[in-house]
Amino acid sequence: MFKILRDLLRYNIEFTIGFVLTLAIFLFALAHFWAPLPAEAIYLLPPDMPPSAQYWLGTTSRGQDVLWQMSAAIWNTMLFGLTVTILSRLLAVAVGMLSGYLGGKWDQILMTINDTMIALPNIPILLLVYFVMRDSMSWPVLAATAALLGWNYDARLIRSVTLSLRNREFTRHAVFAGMSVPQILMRQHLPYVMPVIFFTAMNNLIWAIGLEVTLSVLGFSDINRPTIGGMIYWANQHQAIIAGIWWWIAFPIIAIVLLFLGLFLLAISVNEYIDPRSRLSRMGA
Amino acid sequence: MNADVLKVEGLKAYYQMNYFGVRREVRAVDDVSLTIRRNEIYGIAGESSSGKSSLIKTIAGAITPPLRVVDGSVKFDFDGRTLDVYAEPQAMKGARWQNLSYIMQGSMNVLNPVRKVKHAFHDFAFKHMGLSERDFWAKVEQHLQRIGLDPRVLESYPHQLSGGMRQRLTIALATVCEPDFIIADEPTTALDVLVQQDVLALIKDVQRRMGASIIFVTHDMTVHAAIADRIGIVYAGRLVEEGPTLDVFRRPQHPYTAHLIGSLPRIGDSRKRSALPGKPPNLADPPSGCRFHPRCPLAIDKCKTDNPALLPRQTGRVACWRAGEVEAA
Amino acid sequence: MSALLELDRVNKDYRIGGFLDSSILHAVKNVSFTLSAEKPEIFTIVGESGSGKTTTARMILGNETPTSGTLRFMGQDIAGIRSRADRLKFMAKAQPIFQNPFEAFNPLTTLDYYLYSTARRFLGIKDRGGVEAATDKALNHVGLSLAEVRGRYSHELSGGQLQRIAVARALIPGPRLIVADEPVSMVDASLRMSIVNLFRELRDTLGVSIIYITHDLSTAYYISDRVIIMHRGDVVEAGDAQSVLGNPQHEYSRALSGAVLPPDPEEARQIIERRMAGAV
Amino acid sequence: MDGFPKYLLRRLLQFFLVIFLGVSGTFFITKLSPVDPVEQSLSLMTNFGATDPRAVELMRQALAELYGLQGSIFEQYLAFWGRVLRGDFGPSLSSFPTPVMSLIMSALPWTVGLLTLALIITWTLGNLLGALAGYYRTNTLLKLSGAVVMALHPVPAYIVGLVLLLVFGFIFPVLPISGGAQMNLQPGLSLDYIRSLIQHGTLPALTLVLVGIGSWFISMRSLVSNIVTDDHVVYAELGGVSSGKIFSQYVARNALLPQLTGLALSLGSVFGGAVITEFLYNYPGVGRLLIQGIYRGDYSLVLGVTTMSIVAVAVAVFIIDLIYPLIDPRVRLG
Amino acid sequence: QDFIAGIPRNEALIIQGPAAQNAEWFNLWAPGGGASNNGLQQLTADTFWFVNPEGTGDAAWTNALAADRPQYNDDFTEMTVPLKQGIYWSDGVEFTAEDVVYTVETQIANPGMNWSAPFTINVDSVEATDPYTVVFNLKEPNSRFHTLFTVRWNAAWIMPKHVFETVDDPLTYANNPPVSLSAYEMHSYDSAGNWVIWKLREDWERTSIGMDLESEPDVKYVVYRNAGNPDARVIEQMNHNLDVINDIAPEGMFTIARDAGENSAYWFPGYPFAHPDPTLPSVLFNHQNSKFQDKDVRWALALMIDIRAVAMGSYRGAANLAALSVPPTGTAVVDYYEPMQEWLTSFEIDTGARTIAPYDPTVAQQIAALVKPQWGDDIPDDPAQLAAMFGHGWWKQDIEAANELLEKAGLTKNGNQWLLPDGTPFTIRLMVEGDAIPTLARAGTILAQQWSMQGIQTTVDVAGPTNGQRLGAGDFEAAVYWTVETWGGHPDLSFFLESYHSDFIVEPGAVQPPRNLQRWQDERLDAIIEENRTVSFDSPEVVQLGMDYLKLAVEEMPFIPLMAYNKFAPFDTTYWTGYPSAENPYSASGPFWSNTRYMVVNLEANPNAPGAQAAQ
Ligand SMILES: Nc1ncnc2c1ncn2[C@@H]1O[C@H](COP(=O)(O)OP(=O)(O)OP(=O)(O)O)[C@@H](O)[C@H]1O
Ligand SMILES: Nc1ncnc2c1ncn2[C@@H]1O[C@H](COP(=O)(O)OP(=O)(O)OP(=O)(O)O)[C@@H](O)[C@H]1O
Ligand SMILES: [Mg+2]
Ligand SMILES: [Mg+2]
Ligand code: NI
Repeated sequence: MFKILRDLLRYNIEFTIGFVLTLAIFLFALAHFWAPLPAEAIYLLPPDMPPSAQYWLGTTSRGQDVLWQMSAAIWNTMLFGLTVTILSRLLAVAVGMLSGYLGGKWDQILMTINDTMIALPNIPILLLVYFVMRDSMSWPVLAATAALLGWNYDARLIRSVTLSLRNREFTRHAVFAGMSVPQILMRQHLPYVMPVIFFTAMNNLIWAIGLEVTLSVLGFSDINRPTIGGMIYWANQHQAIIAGIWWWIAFPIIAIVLLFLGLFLLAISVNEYIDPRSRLSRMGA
Repeated sequence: MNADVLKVEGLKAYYQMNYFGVRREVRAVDDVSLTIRRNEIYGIAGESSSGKSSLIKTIAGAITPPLRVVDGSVKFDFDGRTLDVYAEPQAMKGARWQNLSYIMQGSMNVLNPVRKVKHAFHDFAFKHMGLSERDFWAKVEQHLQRIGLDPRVLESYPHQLSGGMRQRLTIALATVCEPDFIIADEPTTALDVLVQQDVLALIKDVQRRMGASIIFVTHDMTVHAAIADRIGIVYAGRLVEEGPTLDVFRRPQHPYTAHLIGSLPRIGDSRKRSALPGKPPNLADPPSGCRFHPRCPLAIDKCKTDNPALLPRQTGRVACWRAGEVEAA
Repeated sequence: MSALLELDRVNKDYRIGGFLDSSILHAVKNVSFTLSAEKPEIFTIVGESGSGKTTTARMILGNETPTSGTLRFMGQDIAGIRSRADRLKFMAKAQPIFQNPFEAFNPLTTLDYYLYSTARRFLGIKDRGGVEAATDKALNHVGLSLAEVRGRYSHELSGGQLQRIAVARALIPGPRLIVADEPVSMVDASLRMSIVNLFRELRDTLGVSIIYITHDLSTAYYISDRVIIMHRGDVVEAGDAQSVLGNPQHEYSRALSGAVLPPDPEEARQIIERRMAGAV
Repeated sequence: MDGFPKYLLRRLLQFFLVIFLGVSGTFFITKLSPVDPVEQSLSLMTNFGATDPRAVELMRQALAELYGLQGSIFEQYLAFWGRVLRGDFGPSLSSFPTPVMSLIMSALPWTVGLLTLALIITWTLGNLLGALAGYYRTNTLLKLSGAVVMALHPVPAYIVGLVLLLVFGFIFPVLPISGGAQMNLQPGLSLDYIRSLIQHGTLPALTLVLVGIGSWFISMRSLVSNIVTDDHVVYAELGGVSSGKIFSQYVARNALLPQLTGLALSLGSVFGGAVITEFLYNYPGVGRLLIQGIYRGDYSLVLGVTTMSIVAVAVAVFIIDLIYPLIDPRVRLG
Repeated sequence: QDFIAGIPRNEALIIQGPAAQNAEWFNLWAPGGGASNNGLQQLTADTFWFVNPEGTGDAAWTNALAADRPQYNDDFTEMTVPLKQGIYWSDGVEFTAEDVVYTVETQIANPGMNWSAPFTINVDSVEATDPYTVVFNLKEPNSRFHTLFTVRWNAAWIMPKHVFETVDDPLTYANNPPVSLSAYEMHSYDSAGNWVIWKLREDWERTSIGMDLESEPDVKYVVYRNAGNPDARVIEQMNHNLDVINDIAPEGMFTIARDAGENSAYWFPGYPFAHPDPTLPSVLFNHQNSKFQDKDVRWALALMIDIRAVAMGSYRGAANLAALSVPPTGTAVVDYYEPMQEWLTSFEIDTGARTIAPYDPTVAQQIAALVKPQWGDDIPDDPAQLAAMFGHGWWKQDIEAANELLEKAGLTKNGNQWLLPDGTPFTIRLMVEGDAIPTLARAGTILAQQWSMQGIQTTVDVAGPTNGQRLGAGDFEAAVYWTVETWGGHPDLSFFLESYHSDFIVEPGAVQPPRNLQRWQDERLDAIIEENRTVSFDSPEVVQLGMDYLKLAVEEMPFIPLMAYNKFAPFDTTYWTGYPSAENPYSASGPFWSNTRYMVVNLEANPNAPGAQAAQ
């Protein structure tokens, strides 16, 4: 594992850039644990200070240091986004692979559920769930709900990959080698599905972050927890863009863009690494 | 006019991989020289993975990384115009399909699955023929008919056609411009014997009518027997023997060739035939000296250290320290 | 005499086409034959492309259910095998070998995984040592050893080696029947011989019956005990190899054996010349 | 019965099942929600005026009766389906007694117009750029535009919209920033009205395009980079086919087919509206209607909009499933 | 190109309105959710009386359709209303007492209509004794019956009998186009709900508002347009496309003042700009929650608050503080705040360890000092002026006293965490609405921080659209919301106080009628309410009873009043001048309030407006 990482870093410039970007942002986000002031604290600093030597990224209209707000916000938003992504990937992989491999009745049942989920409009459902849950709508619950809404299209993609794998000779061979369905799916098919998982994970992560922001903008967020959406929400409440407090919004967005680019570069290079086609052609048969 | 259409000299093409710290070099084509004459069918035979396809791809200028030409040259001579495949890529591009066409390995899959067959003809051939649309299609239909295909196949999608039909179509596509030179990789593998025969007859017929030269690869010795004028035997990336088909079959000079010919079964003859002992050589780390020596029944110490050159012998050429001592089994 | 495998008027229809132009394709029509349990043999199915060879093989392996007719393996109706336990029992006795050795192994899985998995599941061996011993024994049958295979991936071995590993894997559960669908069509003549010779050996030393599917009539002649020739789903001719291939009766069989190119340039050339004069 | 009719029947069954499950799910979620439409109307009526507690109680009863919210949840559920099957979503609760259908119908043209246009532009542009970037990997200009698209991709729609609003509404006030058309302009096919529609639609559409282009770009790029190594592409290159032709006919064309499914799905979801963009630009579409409905506890309206959206997506998926074999000759229905 | 097709910009007043969901609906008497706030009630509806929430004394009262103040009999079972003559509906039909009778009777007959319930409960019969006199016979004595017809925000509007008579069901009738009883009538509307345009009636003089005017109003058209989100509103005003903004964040207001100061006007000419609504944002405690049943706990929480920080955080200091439980606006300032300063200053509480006087009358000066660096000259030095801007005073933050109070109430401190008498940690979930009332959400976060810092872990809970519901059902621990609203222009507190009677308090979980959302219950309070019912609306005793209530509320601290609900409502003066202000509070500024009509007819065209010269 460590050797792979070292090789990737040494021989793949895309991976290196992606790795450095992601790591930098991760460390930056991690730093909030050592922030000088608690992230929720307000009005402890002079508000509306533009970026300066003292406040590198300025302060918000709520008297918070944008730098440390961002640090905590990225952490929380990523936590949310990754939770959604991982949960929904698990669902998508499980449903997509089972559906594609088992076929027949199972396929029909699973795909009907899947299509139903595709057809459900996300935002209204989320808002309704939000209403239903009220106080108990903590971020993990929200993440779980979002994950439930965010796996379906990808499950279809995964299904189509599995469907084509199902008739490959090595799958039949595996059956006659006595492998069980989980063994076949996990060991034989998963590596082929991996690129799809990686790719959709990127989009899903962005979708989840977007969802968090959307809900926040619409006023549905836990305002006690700094998140990217929360920062935008508060900036919005203080009409920061109009009032010229651009640093309140610009820096978090830049951070998100950098993080995304980092993750994207990581995803494509890791993808190349695990994609059997390109790896085989590069490694030679 | 030069009698040789193709001149390959000292060609070395390696799969060079340097990925994630793993360095590998597969010497798939290692110092191959050969010439092909006008109006000749030249067959290349050899073991699986011996580098046949790599050689022919290199000749066709159809290489993609990691395959790289390390040394040597490939020169065509079309109507007195010499064309170096690797020195003049632009001119090469212009010559494609006009002078030189290619039938890829697995040609069942080379047609765009979502477009009708006719578009392939238009894309590949139209600009070379200098004809009006109408004349062009008339010509194409005529050509298809001549090789036994109903012109209606033009309106089909590839998947609607059987493997044999698709194989014929690619042959039609490769020959419709009447090129001087055709390169074919396993044009008949995976066809059943009846269709295979048709296709071979077709290739031979087309070649004869157009006076074209063909270089083709297959591991199926009977196919070589049927249509090749000369054959070259490849072992572990090297040309080990070359000569007129009949001579090679009747009097193989190289022990590997001898084995290859000898292992062919035949209906009505169920004597036991043995397979080559040992493992195929690893092209990333080929054996020293003569690459065949670990499996060679005649190997002597010299074979282990010294690499025999491909030297003229009677009607052909052979690379073996003990050439001529083999008896066809 | 009890039967190892018995096909009784087996039919398989496929529905093909799409939207508006669907039609029925009779892939296999009324195929019947029996393999004896006492006398292991190499039973060859030859025929042109699309004649139903693979479909027949798939039905024998229980991967496809016949539209009508019955297939019995050691007295049991193959189509009636439902539960996983029964299926495993069946698979222990009937094993396949696939056409393309490179395709038959997942390039991302080590080869030994297939072997170990087979040993564990079908022999019920749990401890690693036992599994390895069983695997090694099977590999020895095909002239390989575990040491050569352990931890390696398919792209690290030659096609012939892979095909032999596939055979070794099929041998682990101690099958009575091996169904080999075009096991040699992708490899060169020499490798072809090594695999075909191996089949012969298996029949003789281990008493395994082999259904050998090919379109290569020369090797069919070379190793078969019995042959059937299929044409568009029908069995057009059946009998012992020498007589069916050496002296075909049916028009199609004759055409087929007539089309076989002999490994001799002069004869082969004549056939092609004839063909050119005739058909093209 | 078998073959295509059988397939059609099975597919049709699934189609109805999807709608049934989706709509039922939404129905029960709305019923679980604590926002009570009667209380919402009541608070609107009493917020600034009469609050005699006895009167409030009386009003509560009257409204409950008026809105027809009596009966067990199951009875309401049956009644709901009874109406829906007749193409009627009942009266809106926040705009009683106006039928939900007429509210949706007046919002739908706006949303569908804006979103369809934006979607088609997004899809075309995203796929074109993605395909070009996947095929001509070394072109600097394409790399650059790819980078821009990728950088825009993670930026939330709200921010993109806000920045556009600021730039084109304030810094260079060249475009209207609110509403669907100029005030007091007679709707119709007049030049003025159409120009006004375009002007008002530009910023929302641009927002949608900028936000949406990224995911098409990414998926197209990866599809294309898989296809360029396919045999038929390699062969066309060897055949001396011009690179423009290879790009359009051998690469992009094949890669586009799977993207059509995505397009169909997105077209279906057009009926759900673009909440954030409509919200930001005050665009009188379904998204805004829906949010209002949710806020006011108008579950008839929410159910109406979601049902429309669910049906639209289901229809889109159904249609694309049916016609896919016609578009992609490789696929056959089984 | 005109901003509004076909309407000269300098004849139109553009006001921020809400988006109408049901734009085709103009029936003001049925809950149709139509364009009622888009000018319909502000510009076309009329009823007997108006109270100017900003006014004081008699000047705050306007007789609209009624010719005189309400006349009750002695036991308040009969109310007689003389009507003005010469008032016509916009379709030319004369307005008479029959319209009033019809309005009441129709609504009683149709439960579900907006004023049906209060009529049903109160009115035994109503008759027109002559075309210009209406007599209401009440089912039981009610000294405040006339308030049903008295507009603060809205009231029971009179229906056009001749129109509704002809329809089958007044509940499902869209009333489109509406006939108008006031000076403006409908011109056109957007079926997508984004705007409605009203135009001055030809016969504007034949309306209650018109007949008092000296000259024809300058504003010929009133455009209610939904101008989008707060940022868009600011942009639109700076682009001169929106004359009246209803409400934006303080920062938006500051931006306008900074970037467009020369052509905008505000309630105060400079900082703090804002107009205080007669509503009172407070911290509500759910009295049915055991945590808050001890008044010492409530007082402790109040004393933990540094109100300056709350003012800074929620309103950037631009808050009008309220120590008393009525909004410090309109007449409440002269009737209650000023007279009660002395009492407040001497008010003492017993912390268990000592008695303290918690009131700090200098808070206004302190806040002024805080904002002075930024706003400089806008901030006067005169304490009286400062009191008008920032309020009179508030409770001084006194952590020590708060701790003593908590200990007195049986709480204990464990490290930096207060424990309830039962040993569990004292935590608070503080509910705020969030998006629709952003300043209160902002206040909530600061309160939460202050309490948390003192060892009472407080989290802010954004309820959004469920806020009203949850407040009503008592599904909250504490909340920041307004629970007290007054006439503004009249000292009578029955407007909210009536519903504070303990008779109306419901079980936990059941829906509490509006106003007493904290479910405060006190016999002394009931006594005050009952007495207030028996005195007449204009009686001087009303103020005395009001003070009794205020003192009780200070003592009990049932909820912590914070400040008036300050609204930032900037006006664009490019086209119109003469907007109401603190100097000249002839009308409230909120464009949703029906009083806005007085502003509309009093605006003057700006002679320097673009295109104004050309038009002359
Ligand atoms: N893309 C590749 N990357 C690395 N090594 C390769 C690649 N393609 C082929 N090789 C290696 O190059 C050698 C020659 O392969 P080639 O395909 O030329 O053989 P061949 O003689 O055509 O075999 P076959 O009869 O199986 O077609 C083999 O060892 C093969 O493993
Ligand atoms: N799953 C299927 N659905 C529809 N048709 C099928 C299916 N499988 C096979 N067929 C058709 O059935 C016929 C027999 O196919 P089969 O694969 O058994 O032939 P084969 O003799 O093995 O041919 P080959 O030599 O090409 O492998 C063919 O026409 C084939 O197209
Ligand atoms: Mg090859
Ligand atoms: Mg087959
Ligand atoms: Ni073959």
